[in-house]
Amino acid sequence: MWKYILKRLLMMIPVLIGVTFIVFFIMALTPGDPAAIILGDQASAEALALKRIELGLDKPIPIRYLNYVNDMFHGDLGTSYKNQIKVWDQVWDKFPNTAILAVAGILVALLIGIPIGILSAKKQYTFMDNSSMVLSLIGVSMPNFWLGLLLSLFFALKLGWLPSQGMGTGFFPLLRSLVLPAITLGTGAAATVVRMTRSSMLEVIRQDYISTARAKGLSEKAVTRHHMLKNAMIPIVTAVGLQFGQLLGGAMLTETIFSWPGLGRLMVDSITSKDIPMVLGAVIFMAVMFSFVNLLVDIIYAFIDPRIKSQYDKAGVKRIGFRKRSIAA
Amino acid sequence: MAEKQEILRVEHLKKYFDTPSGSLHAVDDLSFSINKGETLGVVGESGCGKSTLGRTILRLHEPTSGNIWFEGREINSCNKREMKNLRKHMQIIFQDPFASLNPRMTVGETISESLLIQKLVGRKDKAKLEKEVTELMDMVGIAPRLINSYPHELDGGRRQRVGIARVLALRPQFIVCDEPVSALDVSIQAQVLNLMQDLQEEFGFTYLFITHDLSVVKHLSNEILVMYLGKMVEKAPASALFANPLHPYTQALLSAIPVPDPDFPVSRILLEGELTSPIDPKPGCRFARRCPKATEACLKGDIPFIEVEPNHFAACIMIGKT
Amino acid sequence: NGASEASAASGGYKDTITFAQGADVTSFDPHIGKETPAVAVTNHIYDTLVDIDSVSGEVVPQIAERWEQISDVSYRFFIRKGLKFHNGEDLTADDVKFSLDRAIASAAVSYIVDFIKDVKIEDDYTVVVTTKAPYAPALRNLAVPFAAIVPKDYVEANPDILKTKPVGSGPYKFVSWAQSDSCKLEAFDDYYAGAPKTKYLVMKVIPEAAQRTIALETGEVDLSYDILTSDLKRVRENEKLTLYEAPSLTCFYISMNMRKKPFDNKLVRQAINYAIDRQLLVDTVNSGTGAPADAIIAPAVFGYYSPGQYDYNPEKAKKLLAEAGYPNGFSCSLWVNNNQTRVEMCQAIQEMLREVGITCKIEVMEFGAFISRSTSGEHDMAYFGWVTSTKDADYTYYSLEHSSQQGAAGNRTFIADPEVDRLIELARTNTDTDTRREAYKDLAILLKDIANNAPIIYTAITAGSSNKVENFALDPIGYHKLEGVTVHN
Amino acid sequence: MSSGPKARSLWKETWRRLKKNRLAVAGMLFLITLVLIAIATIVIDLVMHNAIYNDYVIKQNLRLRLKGPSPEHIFGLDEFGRDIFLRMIWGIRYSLFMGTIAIALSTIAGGILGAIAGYYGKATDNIIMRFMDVLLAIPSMLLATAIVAALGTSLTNLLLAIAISYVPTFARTVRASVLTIKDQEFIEAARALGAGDGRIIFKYIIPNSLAPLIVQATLGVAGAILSIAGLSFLGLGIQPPTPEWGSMLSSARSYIREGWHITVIPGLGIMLTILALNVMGDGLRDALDPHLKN
Amino acid sequence: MDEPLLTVDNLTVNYETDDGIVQALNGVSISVGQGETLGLVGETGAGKTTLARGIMRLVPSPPGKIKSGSIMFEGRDLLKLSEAEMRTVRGKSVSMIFQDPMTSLNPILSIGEQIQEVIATHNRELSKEKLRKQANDMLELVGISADRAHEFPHQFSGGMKQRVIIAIALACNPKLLIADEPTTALDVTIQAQVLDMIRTLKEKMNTAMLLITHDLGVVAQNCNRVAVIYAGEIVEMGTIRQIFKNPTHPYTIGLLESIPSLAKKEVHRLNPVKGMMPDPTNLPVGCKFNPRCKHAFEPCYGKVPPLTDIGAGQLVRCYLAKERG
Ligand SMILES: Nc1ncnc2c1ncn2[C@@H]1O[C@H](COP(=O)(O)OP(=O)(O)OP(=O)(O)O)[C@@H](O)[C@H]1O
Ligand SMILES: Nc1ncnc2c1ncn2[C@@H]1O[C@H](COP(=O)(O)OP(=O)(O)OP(=O)(O)O)[C@@H](O)[C@H]1O
Ligand SMILES: [Mg+2]
Ligand SMILES: [Mg+2]
Repeated sequence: MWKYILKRLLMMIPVLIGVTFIVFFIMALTPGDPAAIILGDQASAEALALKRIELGLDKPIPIRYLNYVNDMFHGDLGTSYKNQIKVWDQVWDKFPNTAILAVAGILVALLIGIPIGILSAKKQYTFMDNSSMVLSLIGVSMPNFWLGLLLSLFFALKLGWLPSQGMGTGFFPLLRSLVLPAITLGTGAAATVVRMTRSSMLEVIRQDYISTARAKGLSEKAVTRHHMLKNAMIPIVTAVGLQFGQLLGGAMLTETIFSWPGLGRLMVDSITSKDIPMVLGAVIFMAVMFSFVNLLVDIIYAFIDPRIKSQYDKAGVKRIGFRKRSIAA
Repeated sequence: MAEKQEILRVEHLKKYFDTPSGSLHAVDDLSFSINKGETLGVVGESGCGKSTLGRTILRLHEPTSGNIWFEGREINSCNKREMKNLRKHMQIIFQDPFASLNPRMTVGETISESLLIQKLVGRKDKAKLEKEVTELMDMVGIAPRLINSYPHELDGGRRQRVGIARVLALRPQFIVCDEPVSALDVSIQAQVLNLMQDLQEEFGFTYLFITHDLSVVKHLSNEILVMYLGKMVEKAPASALFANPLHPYTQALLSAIPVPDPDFPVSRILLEGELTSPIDPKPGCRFARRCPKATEACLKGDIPFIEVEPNHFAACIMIGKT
Repeated sequence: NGASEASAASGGYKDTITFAQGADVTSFDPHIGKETPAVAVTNHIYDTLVDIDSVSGEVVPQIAERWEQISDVSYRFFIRKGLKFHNGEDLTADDVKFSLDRAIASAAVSYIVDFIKDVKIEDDYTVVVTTKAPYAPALRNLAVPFAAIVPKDYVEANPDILKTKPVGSGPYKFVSWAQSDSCKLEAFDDYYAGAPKTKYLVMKVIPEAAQRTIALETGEVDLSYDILTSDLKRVRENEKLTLYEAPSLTCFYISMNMRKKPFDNKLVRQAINYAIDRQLLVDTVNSGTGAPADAIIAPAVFGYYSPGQYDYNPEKAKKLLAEAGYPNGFSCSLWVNNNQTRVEMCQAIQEMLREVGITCKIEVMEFGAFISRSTSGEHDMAYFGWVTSTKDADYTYYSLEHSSQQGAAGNRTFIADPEVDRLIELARTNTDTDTRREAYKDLAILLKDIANNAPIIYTAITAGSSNKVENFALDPIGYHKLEGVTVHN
Repeated sequence: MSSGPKARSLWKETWRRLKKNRLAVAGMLFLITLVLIAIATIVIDLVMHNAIYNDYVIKQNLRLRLKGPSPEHIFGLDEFGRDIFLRMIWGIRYSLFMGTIAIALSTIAGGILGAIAGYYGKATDNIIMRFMDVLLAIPSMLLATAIVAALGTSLTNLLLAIAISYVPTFARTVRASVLTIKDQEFIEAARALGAGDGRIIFKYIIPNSLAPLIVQATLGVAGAILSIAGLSFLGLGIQPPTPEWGSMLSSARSYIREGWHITVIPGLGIMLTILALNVMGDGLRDALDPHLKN
Repeated sequence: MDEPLLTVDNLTVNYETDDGIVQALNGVSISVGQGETLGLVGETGAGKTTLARGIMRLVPSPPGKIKSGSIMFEGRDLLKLSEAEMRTVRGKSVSMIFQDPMTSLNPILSIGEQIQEVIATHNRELSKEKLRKQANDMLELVGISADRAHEFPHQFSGGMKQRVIIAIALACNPKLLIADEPTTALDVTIQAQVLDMIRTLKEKMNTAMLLITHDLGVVAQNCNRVAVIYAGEIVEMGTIRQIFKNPTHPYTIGLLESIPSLAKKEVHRLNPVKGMMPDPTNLPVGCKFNPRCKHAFEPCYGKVPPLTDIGAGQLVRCYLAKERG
């Protein structure tokens, strides 16, 4: 198991290098001159030229990339073009905020998604099934930013229950300020969780061991809790792992709407100002976060499913990267 | 029986699979031959390498080592095109009649695939194609109205008939039958077995008939090969094998078969344990751990496959000793 | 956080003012962070030699107690004695020289101080600033926040320190910064003009404009800058809130690239000017705030002269186009950076141009790309906004209309007109106010005819606050001083 | 298991099952209506040389901006005084078709990559899938944002960005189904008959992996429409005055409190479309599923 | 014989599906005596599993529906019990083994837990320690070392899994064991082991058994009596010798002639029943076997022939039974 985890962690390195490669080249090919961004529209041509040299922008792109990777391995993610502060410091500062938001979003998704999914599966093809599916789908169907605005208009402005923006300090203020962004972020994922829960419950319900459990004389509640849910969890966990990526993407919008000081906003700001080192830093962190979540998913698997655990124990890395099943939307 | 003519010869055939936990000896050093128009039955427990043997002979798996001659031709050295030609003469019928049919193709399409792939009928020649297909369907006993049906609309017996028709289209000389009836119900199973027998008589097919059910091969085969964990343990003409099984495994196998006759004397040799893993097997007799007659000696060195009686081979060093 | 500490305040006043703005401080180093959102905060941390009174627009003392003009090209400044930086060090002539030199060396802000030839220290509390040539707006430039005075020793020990741990001599000292979220300042008790009335100043970043208004309405913030135009009415009519509005120093205009066809043709440029209904834009897209522009500098700026607006006359525009050889109009592009209001403005202009037959495609781009690509002259037309931060016409005319400033520095119409150059230089080097005014008047009339830029709108500067906020005054420049402001409980 | 003579193709059978799912049928009808309207508008534009487009859809009337619904303008007017109803109608082609085209592109690219990776396995698989892992490690919205920011905002760039960001999802789906299909006996049967790789991939593997792909694509289109709207919010979507729903919603958001119609109409438009795609996708999944297991 | 342990009378079960109503059981009546083994044979889709599930009241619903009939077990009609009462019967008085050992065990619970679960359900007062001990004893009884109780199903081979399932089924000493094709998925040598074990245990505990299979060989060697089911109807029922030595219904005869057997002397050709099972949504009128029967004559197409006793309790559902038997 430990060996497996270690191997997975090592596998992340090439993936991350790939990520930096792609993002670096996308950003480097962007029209627009970072020097002009730093110095603003009134800088002289000489100043711009000097700045470019200072930033190493006079060198060919591949060399710049190699330098970047080299620095990265020395723990240096560079300095922001925009405010000349170490990227690492800024990203590290924002990272927990996004993590909190994303985890809260996932929790919302699970809290909404799993009960509805179970209900839906147990009452397949009934009115209950249909209406709960539609209800949960409405969440995923609304553009994230619109939902956020509506929520804050209603709950913050109209009812005055919750803050409309910002991240509170201290436990309860934080919790209060987390509610609306987490709902905004989580409802999208909720629909996927509902869907996965429903279909994997349906799958499990058909299994012989459920019949066996019933034949033992177990009550329906015990059958559901003991035999169905845990088995049905496996694909749900997968879905959650993948949703996490979607969620990180959605964080860009949610964080902007709710002035949440996270990586997503940092990303948006940096992309629009072509702050390459910042973008790279933020993307790397998000990718790491995503990879960790997927590793976590695989570890959780092992706890849920002993077959997988023994697979890890035996084979070390056989399946790397992400899960087989993937879900859009 | 007329003069015997060898159609397939297999020598020292090995097929090992690389698995995460080690090298899996699925087929380990098999040698035998089959005569034209005859049936060689291959029996053994699940996982002993029967299917692998069949597939390796057809080069659906590349053998790890060993040689296969088909009509005097070494087929391991054939290139792609030669292999494609050879496939006209060597075919396979699979166990699971549902899994072996493309669910997105109708009965007609499935059967014509054979003709089209091997270019026995031109793609343009719709009329001829249809004629051939209906003829084949008739031969295997599928009503012509089913020509546009999809596999999921057919029952198991009919599906297997489609599988047979697909092979029959090529009129191959040699057919590997990989448990063709084990997924079918008894009455259907008998129908299909009869069909296969009829076709053999009509076209002179040679069968390598894989099964785990000894009673099925008994009335079909000329010779029977018993496998255990990738190894041959016994080979004999059918009647000799049933009359006088030599290897302890064969004996146990025979005794375990439930006979549909309440008066049949049951003298069961109950084996302890089950088939073990074929991954990196230890030297010596692979059956030794379950064998009621095993001794220390069985675990040492290779066990020779010896001709105990004329044409009756067995791989057991204890034969005659107890 | 700030708001929660409010209850601790005494005398019915809160101890914290919380204000919201759309973007974060880019850098606390005054010689780097020159964007309005940055200055809105750092303005309270640093002082400059002199200041401009937000009401009268006159130059008034700040660090320099008084000054004298020794010659056409040199000024002597007498520094207040006993001034302290937030870290306890004394502010002396050394710091002034160091700071001005540092500003000149900073690529980001040097344009504002590079008229200076050198800074000489006469004694601990006297410096002499010599300019390269006679330069009329010198004092106003020195009042710009990017000419801030910073502590020499502190900065020399670590040149990057101001970016995150600023120390100045202003009314508030830096406490903490949660990047892209908020920052907190605390009153500086030793401030020469007396400590500010409210103990803490908290700036909150709320990028989404609609959310800023909501935060104001829910009381999450006391003060919010740049109210969304569509929210102005709402704030004005809300009896718990006060709306502040003032003409700004900003003009929005369309620059036409005179190097490209058909904008090399004066008639075309004039036609475009005639085709735009400025009043309608003000009334609708801008919700009635601001005013139609007739020149590229705002009325509050020294040197402003109204040459008279191009009236809205599509028929005339069509006629001019026909005269110029484009009876069926033409196609072109209009560039704008990705700012919602600006894009909306361009969309409306796009439609107005379509009515006189000009098909123009809007290309929205990110600010960096917008600046650098328009600098190299790739654009046909581009929509810009310009703040005359010094409140002196030279700042704008020199950058935007002088032939030496083509491309890089701001002349994005690529105008190179000897008469224009002459008038700009005349006003720049002459210190006589009347002569300067006269020159700028001629210039305004001339530029209206050349029509290289189509001035569109003078925006208003807006802010909203809760009624509990007292003594808040807008500064047309866009960043407001809060040291006198108090908030009722 | 029925053994009757009724020759029903799998697609017909799927349709028969789908028909039973009222929700899915409603979704499908909604989408078909949208498509028909979109086609009608395209034809109208061709016939009338964009007259309606120029004179109503993008024509502004600033003096009437933000006016609420009235008999002449059933959905009211937007922030430039344009008729929201007409803009919605004319915008279908952008919202729906762009999502569809983007997903079609990534389905093809991802499908081919996934099929190759799954079919050939070993090194090929490794190279392709490691590359996909890299793409997948970057959240798709983020990737799309970076690409549009880099290439600039244009219709094609937007399509490309969305398409690229969805490629790994499709590659994975197809690879997974190819992996399960390629070891099935009917593939081996075809190989035993002497069928070549091409024939096996195109006649055997692709038709059989189509079902999950179709479901995935349907849901993908929904995701793409949302992504486009999200990009609009960031100012990287389709540029004005094109009446794309996402950009309509995003530019209307400053006026969210001016009148309900201005955001609710485009918002509902997007929502219903995505809802329709989702229920249809779910319906298809249910309808297609049983066959592969039976 | 005294009162049988289980008497199923006229049980009718339908599945209401998209394709129509599947008439899975059409008035099935069987009985199992104390300690007796009744074999139930028939082809795929004949309704064997439905009958087993019906007795347990575990017919999946929807789509399944028990239309009519009664199931008398120890003097009570199981169909009239409440769901809670029924739960006390399941696993305790009547237990069931499903066909496929690979999927009948929950993959994520250890086998020990799965055995304990059934014991705990029916003996709520037992301490944890006692539970564990009982479960381990059960495991040892089926020949698996108690040390392996904490292991998971995937760590066992098919035969061992089936033995675990048997341990679960017998853990509460049921009166009746319903075994639905318990060895179909296993190899012959393993099948022999498992069947042998079931037989020994059931004799030891005096458990009656309903053994469902399609393998006549298994029936011949394990049962006292046999019922042959065809298209949801019992077509013939009798003692093992009656059925094998004097098969009377044409279907039973056909079935016996279909199987290649080691016992028979060289037969060159098998002699199977022609045709296939009828479509269960559209069963033939009259005798359900009439399309495949070579003796079918007019009455066979009219009313369903009754089960007639042709002597010594051998029941046959055929108009020609008397003459042929
Ligand atoms: N492609 C493969 N890769 C790895 N191992 C394989 C592969 N195919 C078969 N094996 C292994 O080889 C051994 C022999 O398998 P094979 O399918 O030939 O057995 P079999 O005798 O046909 O069994 P059955 O009766 O279950 O069909 C088994 O242990 C199996 O797990
Ligand atoms: N859940 C279900 N829904 C619909 N029809 C069903 C269902 N379960 C069984 N049937 C149908 O009921 C009939 C009897 O099925 P049953 O499973 O009892 O047969 P069986 O004799 O156990 O067959 P097998 O030997 O294949 O296990 C069949 O026609 C089958 O298709
Ligand atoms: Mg096999
Ligand atoms: Mg069954």
